[in-house]
Amino acid sequence: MDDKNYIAKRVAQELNDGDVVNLGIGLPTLVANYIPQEYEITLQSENGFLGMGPAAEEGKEDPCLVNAGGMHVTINPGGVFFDSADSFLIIRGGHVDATVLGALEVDEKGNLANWMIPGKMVPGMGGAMDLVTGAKKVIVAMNHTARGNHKILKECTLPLTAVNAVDLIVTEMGVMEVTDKGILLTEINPKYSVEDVQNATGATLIVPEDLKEMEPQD
Amino acid sequence: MDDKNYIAKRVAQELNDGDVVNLGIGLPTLVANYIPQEYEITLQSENGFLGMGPAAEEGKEDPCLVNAGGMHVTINPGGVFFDSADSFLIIRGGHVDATVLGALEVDEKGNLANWMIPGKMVPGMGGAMDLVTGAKKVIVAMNHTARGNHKILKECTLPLTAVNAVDLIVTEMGVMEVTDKGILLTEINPKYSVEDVQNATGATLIVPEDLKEMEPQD
Amino acid sequence: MKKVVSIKEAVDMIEDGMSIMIGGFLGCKNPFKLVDALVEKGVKDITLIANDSSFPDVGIGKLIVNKQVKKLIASHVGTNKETGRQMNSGEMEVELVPQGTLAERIRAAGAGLGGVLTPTGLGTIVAEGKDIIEVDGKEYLLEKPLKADVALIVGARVDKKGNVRYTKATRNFNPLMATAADLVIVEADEIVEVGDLDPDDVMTPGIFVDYIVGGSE
Amino acid sequence: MKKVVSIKEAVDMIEDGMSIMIGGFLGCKNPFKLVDALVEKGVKDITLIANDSSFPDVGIGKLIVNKQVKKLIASHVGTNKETGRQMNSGEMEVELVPQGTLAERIRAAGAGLGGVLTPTGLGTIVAEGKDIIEVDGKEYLLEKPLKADVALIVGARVDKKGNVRYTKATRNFNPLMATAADLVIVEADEIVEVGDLDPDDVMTPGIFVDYIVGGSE
Repeated sequence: MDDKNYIAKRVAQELNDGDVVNLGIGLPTLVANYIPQEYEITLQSENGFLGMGPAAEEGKEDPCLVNAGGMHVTINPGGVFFDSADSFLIIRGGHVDATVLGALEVDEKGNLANWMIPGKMVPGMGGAMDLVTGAKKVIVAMNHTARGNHKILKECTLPLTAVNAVDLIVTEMGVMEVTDKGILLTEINPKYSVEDVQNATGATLIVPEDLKEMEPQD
Repeated sequence: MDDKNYIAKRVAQELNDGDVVNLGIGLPTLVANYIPQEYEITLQSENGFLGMGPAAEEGKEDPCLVNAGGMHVTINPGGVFFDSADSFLIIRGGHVDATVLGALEVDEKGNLANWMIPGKMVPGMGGAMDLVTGAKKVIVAMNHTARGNHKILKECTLPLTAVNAVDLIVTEMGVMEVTDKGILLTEINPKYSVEDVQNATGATLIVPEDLKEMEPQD
Repeated sequence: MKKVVSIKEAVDMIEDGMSIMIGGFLGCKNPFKLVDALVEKGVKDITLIANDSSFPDVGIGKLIVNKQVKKLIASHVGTNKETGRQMNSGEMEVELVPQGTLAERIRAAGAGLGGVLTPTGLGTIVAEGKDIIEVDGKEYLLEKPLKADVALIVGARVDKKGNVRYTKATRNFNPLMATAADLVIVEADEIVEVGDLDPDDVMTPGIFVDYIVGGSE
Repeated sequence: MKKVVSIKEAVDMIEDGMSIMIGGFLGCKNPFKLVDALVEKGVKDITLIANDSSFPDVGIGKLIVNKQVKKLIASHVGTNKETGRQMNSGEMEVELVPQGTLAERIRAAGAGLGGVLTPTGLGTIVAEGKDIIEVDGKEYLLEKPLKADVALIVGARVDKKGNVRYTKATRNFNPLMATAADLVIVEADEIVEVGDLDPDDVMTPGIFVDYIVGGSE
């Protein structure tokens, strides 16, 4: 299993039956593939609906039904469409149980940067700032490093998306909780040693005695 | 024609084709009877719809369709139902062209009191405060005096509904504009002299040279 | 997740001292069965949030007459004389809120906003003790969000996921209240299967609704 | 009152330098015919308010490519490289607004509210130069209402009074923008007779709509 799917699979375990979840574009979208069949999870799409289903089959795309990334998707029975004000009432108002999104940088205060690299890439924040501010649980799902550079830092260097917002970080190396005392490594991919993970991290990890192993990445 | 209908008929002349209008309970409701047939006026009911039609015929009342006074009414073709937030978006947002409502007191600053008599009658303001704040034109339709007591004053004595909100006052005695300089009597019921109207008014009226006569009250 | 419960199961979740929002406008219409069950159970010391206190013998008016309400937050109480009597005697606290402000305060709570900046009420006793915020030279009253422990709403067609469609003038405060309470119970005229409501036709998404009770059928 | 007009009549009302809100989300969907007519007419120095700048060859993306936009207010511009280029070169001013804040600022303008108190953006560059208001010990950013000279929206079924019903994910910013502009023009997939839409099914009341143009039929 490649890193992306390994991460997505582990993130899916964080979701609870009945949750309302918003999945970001890219890797986070893969999380949907690993939600247990028996769970009733409602996916929110911030452009204006609940009950998002899988991608539309080729030839069956509906031009009036895309997700927040512009991809043609479907809606499940019991889904609901609404406008952007209602969509962000849901998001900002704390009615989304979990949001999963990528990051350029995360730091030990739970600060998150994922919307711009000054002078280089300024796509805009879209719905991300509202999502990480409003969702009950903010899960960052990403590769541990970017071409060898640390992404998990003592302090973010890029413009922030939100302050003190991240609850959990899931990478191909491990699972980390953001706590008042710093970043707590709760699970580790057995492929890596604690030292490996620490070396790939720009903040000092807190390593508990009962550090658990993630499922092997085969 | 009794005073109430005489007032209502005159108020109706203030409305323009295409206007969105909110009529208060009581006398203001009668205004609907005098709107020219060829006019397309949309009545707003603050409990949640546009396109209010006449009262429901006996035996045809719909328990799910009442106006803001709890009376069974109808909705015209092209009418729309919505929730209370949208209803007051329309009202507060300046999308109502005119609101017609009664008053306990009005003063020469355009201040209005119509929602409570301390210790005696405190029905609550309902939607009145929003209506007089948000509507483009606020028309007070009422009897000129209350059992001989002045209702049009130099300064309101009762708790206010809104400050500097009233544009026009229509009574059985005349039509008055609230201006920066005070209350301008623009039309007079030919039954009364200017002295009569002034005596019935607790503020000094500005009487223009070209004071017009209202239609006779027959 | 079983959302459809009996009236008794629903009312068992509601305890003395709770704040309860109840949809409706002059009894058009309250969740009558739930309200009657609250009257029967005798839940007391309620903080009741509603547009009005209805009529003495209709819907939530009965909660007032039955002295179950400690505090009422409403825009209009003139149609229920008992409200006025208890207010004047000091038996019940009454906070009168302009109707549009009431709607927007509830929405703000549901939407995670810090408050409402409204021109309504400026220069009146409604403004007393409240902050005034100036924006681009114009003054606005800062009105705070309003939430509750429970919201009891009433829908015309409700599917088993809790998606609600209202009818005609009964929509009023219901969709707003559904967003602003910890526990939301909808009384349904008709309970339908998931998929029976077109996703464009739903007015309150089921994620806001915790329980459904059958109503007038 | 004749509300149905031709695309040409509609676009004739739009002049250089106006602020224009345009509904849609990544081109799903803009009022394509109106936008194409704006491109053809070459209206310039537009302040464009929209969720995003679409793709270079889709809907409002073309207005950017055609250099008709002086200032863009949007939440996301990553799908149109030309937007980034003009932003970096200084040819076009871009104000990036969090999506929920953008929606709420437009709604506030439509609703006569003085602004929006949101936690979104606190501690980020979005907060720079803006007032922070404390409510019950929590901080909120004061974001100002956003209105426009013109709103161009797109509806699925529109009756001749201008009542609009949207379909699926195309609703997005359209209903909000309809409330916040001096001139509102809706491009309709289908124009129907007054009375053809159930009053419960209308999503934007016709009082907000000044003109209707036929769309994709």
